[in-house]
Amino acid sequence: MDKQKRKKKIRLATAWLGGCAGCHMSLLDLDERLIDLFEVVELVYSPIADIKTFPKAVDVTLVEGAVANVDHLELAEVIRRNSTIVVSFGDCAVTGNVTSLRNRLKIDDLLTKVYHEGPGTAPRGLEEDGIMPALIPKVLPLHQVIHIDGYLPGCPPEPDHIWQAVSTLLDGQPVRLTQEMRYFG
Amino acid sequence: MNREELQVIGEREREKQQSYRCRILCCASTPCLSSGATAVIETFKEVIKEFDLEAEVTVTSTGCMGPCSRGPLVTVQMNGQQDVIYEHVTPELARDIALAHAAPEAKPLDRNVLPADLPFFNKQKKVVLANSGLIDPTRLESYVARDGYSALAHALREMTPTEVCEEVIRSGLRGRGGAGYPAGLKWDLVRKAPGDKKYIIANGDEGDPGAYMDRTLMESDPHRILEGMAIAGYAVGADQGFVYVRGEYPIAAKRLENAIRMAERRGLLGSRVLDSPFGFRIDIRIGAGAFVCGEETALMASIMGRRGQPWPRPPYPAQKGLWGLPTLINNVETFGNIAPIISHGADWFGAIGTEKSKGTKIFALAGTVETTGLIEVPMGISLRDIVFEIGGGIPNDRQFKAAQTGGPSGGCIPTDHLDTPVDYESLGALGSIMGSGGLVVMDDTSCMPDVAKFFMEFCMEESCGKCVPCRVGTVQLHRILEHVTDGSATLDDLDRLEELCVMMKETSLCGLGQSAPNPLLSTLKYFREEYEAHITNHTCPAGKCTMFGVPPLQLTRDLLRNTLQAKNDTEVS
Amino acid sequence: MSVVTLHINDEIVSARSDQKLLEVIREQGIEIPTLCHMDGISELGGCRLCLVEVKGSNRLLAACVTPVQEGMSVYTHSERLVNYRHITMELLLSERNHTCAVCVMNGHCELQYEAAELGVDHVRYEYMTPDLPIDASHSKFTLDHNRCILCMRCVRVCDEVEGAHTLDVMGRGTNSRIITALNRPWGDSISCTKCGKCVQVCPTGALFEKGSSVGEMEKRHAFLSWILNGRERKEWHW
Amino acid sequence: MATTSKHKNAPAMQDVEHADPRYKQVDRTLKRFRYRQDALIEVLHTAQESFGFLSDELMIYIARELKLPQSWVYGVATFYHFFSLKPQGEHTCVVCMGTACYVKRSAEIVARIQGEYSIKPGETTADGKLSLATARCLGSCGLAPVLVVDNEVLGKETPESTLQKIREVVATSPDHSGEPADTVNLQEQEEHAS
Repeated sequence: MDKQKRKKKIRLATAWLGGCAGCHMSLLDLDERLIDLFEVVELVYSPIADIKTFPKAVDVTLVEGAVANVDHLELAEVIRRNSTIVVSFGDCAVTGNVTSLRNRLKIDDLLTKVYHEGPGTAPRGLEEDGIMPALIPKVLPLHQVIHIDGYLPGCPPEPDHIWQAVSTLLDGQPVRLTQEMRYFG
Repeated sequence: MNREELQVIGEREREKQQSYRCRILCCASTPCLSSGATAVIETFKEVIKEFDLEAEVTVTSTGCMGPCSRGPLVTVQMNGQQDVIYEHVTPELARDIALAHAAPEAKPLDRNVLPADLPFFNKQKKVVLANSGLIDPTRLESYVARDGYSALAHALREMTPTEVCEEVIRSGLRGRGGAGYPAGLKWDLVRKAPGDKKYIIANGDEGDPGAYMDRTLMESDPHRILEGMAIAGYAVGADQGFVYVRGEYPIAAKRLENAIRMAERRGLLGSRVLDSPFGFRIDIRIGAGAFVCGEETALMASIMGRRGQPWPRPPYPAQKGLWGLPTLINNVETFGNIAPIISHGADWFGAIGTEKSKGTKIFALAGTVETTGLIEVPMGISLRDIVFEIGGGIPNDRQFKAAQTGGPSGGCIPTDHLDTPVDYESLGALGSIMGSGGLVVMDDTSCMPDVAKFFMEFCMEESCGKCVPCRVGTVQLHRILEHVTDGSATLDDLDRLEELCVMMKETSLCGLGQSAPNPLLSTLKYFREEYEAHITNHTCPAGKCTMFGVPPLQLTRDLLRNTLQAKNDTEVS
Repeated sequence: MSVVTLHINDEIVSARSDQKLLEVIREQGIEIPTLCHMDGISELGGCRLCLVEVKGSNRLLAACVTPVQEGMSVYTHSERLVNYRHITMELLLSERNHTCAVCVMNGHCELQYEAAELGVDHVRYEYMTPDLPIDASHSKFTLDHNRCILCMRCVRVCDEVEGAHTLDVMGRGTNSRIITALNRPWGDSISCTKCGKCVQVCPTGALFEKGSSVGEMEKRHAFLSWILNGRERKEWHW
Repeated sequence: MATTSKHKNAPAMQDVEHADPRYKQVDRTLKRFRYRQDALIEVLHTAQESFGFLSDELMIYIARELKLPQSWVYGVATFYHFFSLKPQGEHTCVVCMGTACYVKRSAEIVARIQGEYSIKPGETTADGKLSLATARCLGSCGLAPVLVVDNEVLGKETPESTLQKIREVVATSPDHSGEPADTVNLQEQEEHAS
């Protein structure tokens, strides 16, 4: 990255839908490279920053996790509207992965099992109160909901792969991964 | 039995027929049986007995006469008079018919008579079905009386195997199973294949929904197929044949079995055919309900008692077929053409049809058309003639929309191309195929994406599962079509649909997968605006599909809105 | 055995006349993906990944089953082929539940490898997510239908090399499933010799040894050529 | 082979096969084809005709007689639509879903039956009274839409007429002496006709 040439910092966002946050952990594992990164980017939205609403005019957004409920659906749309480049970040966003393992179950059965039969039983009606966002019938990979510009598979993607993808993106190139970098899982 | 004895049998049978003043022929193939032909035949027999007409009037159960939707059908032949065909015959009517024709001054009834100049009959040319509806398929003599087995006798005595092959090549006969490979070339390949054990297979596994030509042929004139197979056996040097009959056709199987038994008893099949050194046996194999077994390698797997999965070609069956031995496999209709070709010569046959598609083709005309049934037409006839002349047009004042040929492997042909001549090349150019001969006419109440979905579902359920493009491709295509017909698809889906279709056509292992996208591609080509109406306007122009009106994701968003509303309400209260 | 010459990607190559195209292509160091093919067992021709273009033939041919011919001209990586392989891989991934992250074969899986090799970084088709069982009744091995790609290697090796024919496939189309005996639990099978050949040849995590966890299962194919060579040369007859 | 039946997992076959005369019909077909393995489909046809469906015991028996692996027999039996591994209901209704019938809206007939009896095609009602099936063209396209209720072929049907017919048929008590007097089997019709 050619830091000197850039006048304005690139507006970067990361979002967290239906996933385990592992991809964000992997992002943090960039370690000292994070310092290089933040010399050229400004983090405008992220689960690791305390910003409540998704801002406008974002250059690049990395989205972790699959679309599992109506909140995700709404956020995904906002992200698409407000970002120039959206990257599916990690296997859950790319394939549905572990999040989508519930696709074989009926939602009602699932909620009953989790909230009413397990330890720490929640009061019946919790999910109907509208406190919990409604689950969509099937967990979807992100590209089946919004248009995606790049894919970064891996569970989680290795920090090196993230670095590779992010640095090419910041150079204005499309995400292009070598064979060993595009493994699922 | 030798050739002379054969002629004597034929002569005697003809004399016997002439001795009756009145011959009543009743159609006893499946469609007429299911509309009550049995009771009609019984009535005729009763009346004859009641009025002591045994010496003058005879009743015969025959094969198909053609216009099945008008069944049960009855033909009355009187010496020196034109045949009269009655439609929708009930037992009551049968009684009247018998009495009217048996009377000394016989006069046909004025009810339920099909006019002799009906375009349904005039526009047809019967070669393969020449005997259908005129002979009793359960009696060998009936077939012999119409020169049956004379072609076999001729071939055995006057021709060498090479000459038989050459005659078939010269006739220009092409496979009637769908692909239209020149039959003679195939025969020659098998003849030249090394080895002294070879097989003949007649493919009667007619799986196309909406097609029943092969069944009718097997039911109406089983000996014709056996004779064709025996000639083929002689030509290629095979001594064993199999007829593979679709499991849904019990009557066809039974009549074939009966025919084989009779032919064997008379020495027309067996170790010495017509007292010649040539020996040929035929066995029947009953299918068990798998469309893919119409594909020749899958069919052979099924004959060998295995899962009906195709295997990659080459090697072709002509080199390595049943049990690894050279095998000639043709459709039953192809075999039905052989005896006339040998009897009348290749030139006679070549004069019928078009330059590249010789002879006639049998079609099962079905769908929304006035007269449905079985027709045999010269190749090159226009679709318009078939639909509007022979079929009598579209009933209920509706509009013609498309003609579907070739079943799940074929395509839909729109109004603009109604004047296309029906031959292998022209149909191929339109993205359809001749196929085995199903022809389903659709009026404007048919929704094309829905029709495409119907065929894709068929292919999905019939895919054997061996190769990936067909096994998964059909499922994915069907899924996308479901989205189209419920209004939740996007225009991107259309591109994906097309791309996947082309990929499946080129990469699938066998004919099923390679042709499965045809109905979809052809409807997409000619009725794209209908697809787009489903996608962009969420409406079905034909009024067939139930639409969500909005994509499911949108629905989910509405759910979200309600949820948010509920959230706000709670906060307020 | 006579020798034939042919062109592969415009290079002149010679081959024995009894060879299949795939073998010759691989001898040239050209990588061509396969999933159902395996040296030592019969060919299936089902995965359609090794399709090649042959000049003069309007159909694409599976290299694993196509015999070489004098003078044939073969192309292995045309744009069309690359695209079709890509789609085939997407179709395979969409058919069942290939969740790599929680698979015993993660990191050693042939399907995963070929997907990466073919540049499949996402699947454009809808995931079918069928509800498939796992048969863990066997004392040593587990059969997880969710990972199965129906390559039939296990069926073929069980029949042709082990000679037990415990495994076969039931149903048809996308509902096909590997079965043991009359679709009964594998552990109840009386014909299974517990040799584990099926497990070792399975390209994915559909068949694995009990006790292996995520990413721990690795498969060894070498035994196959060892057995077959031994049989062919009758090395152990003394 | 004897060891097979001694094994704890295989049912005791010896008793079953001799007690049940229907095995004799299967044996006849086996003999006719000289126990050739490639006669498997023919044998399964006979077995299904005699027993109405292919039970595990029956398939084990056939596998043993033809010296075929059990998985092979099961694979073939499940590949073909004709073979049923479950007993059928007392009454059957087969709706043709061929192109001609589909164009004439046979799908609506299926949907109505599905709604009334809550069974999908290929299923039998919980009380075992009715099995619903669909067929790929019964070859009577001229009479579309066509259905077969207990071997009786009915043409030009509507959802209402079909439901009425089924209600009538299901209401009749099962007649174990054979088919109800008014049903005419196609095969029998054929015999009459010729």
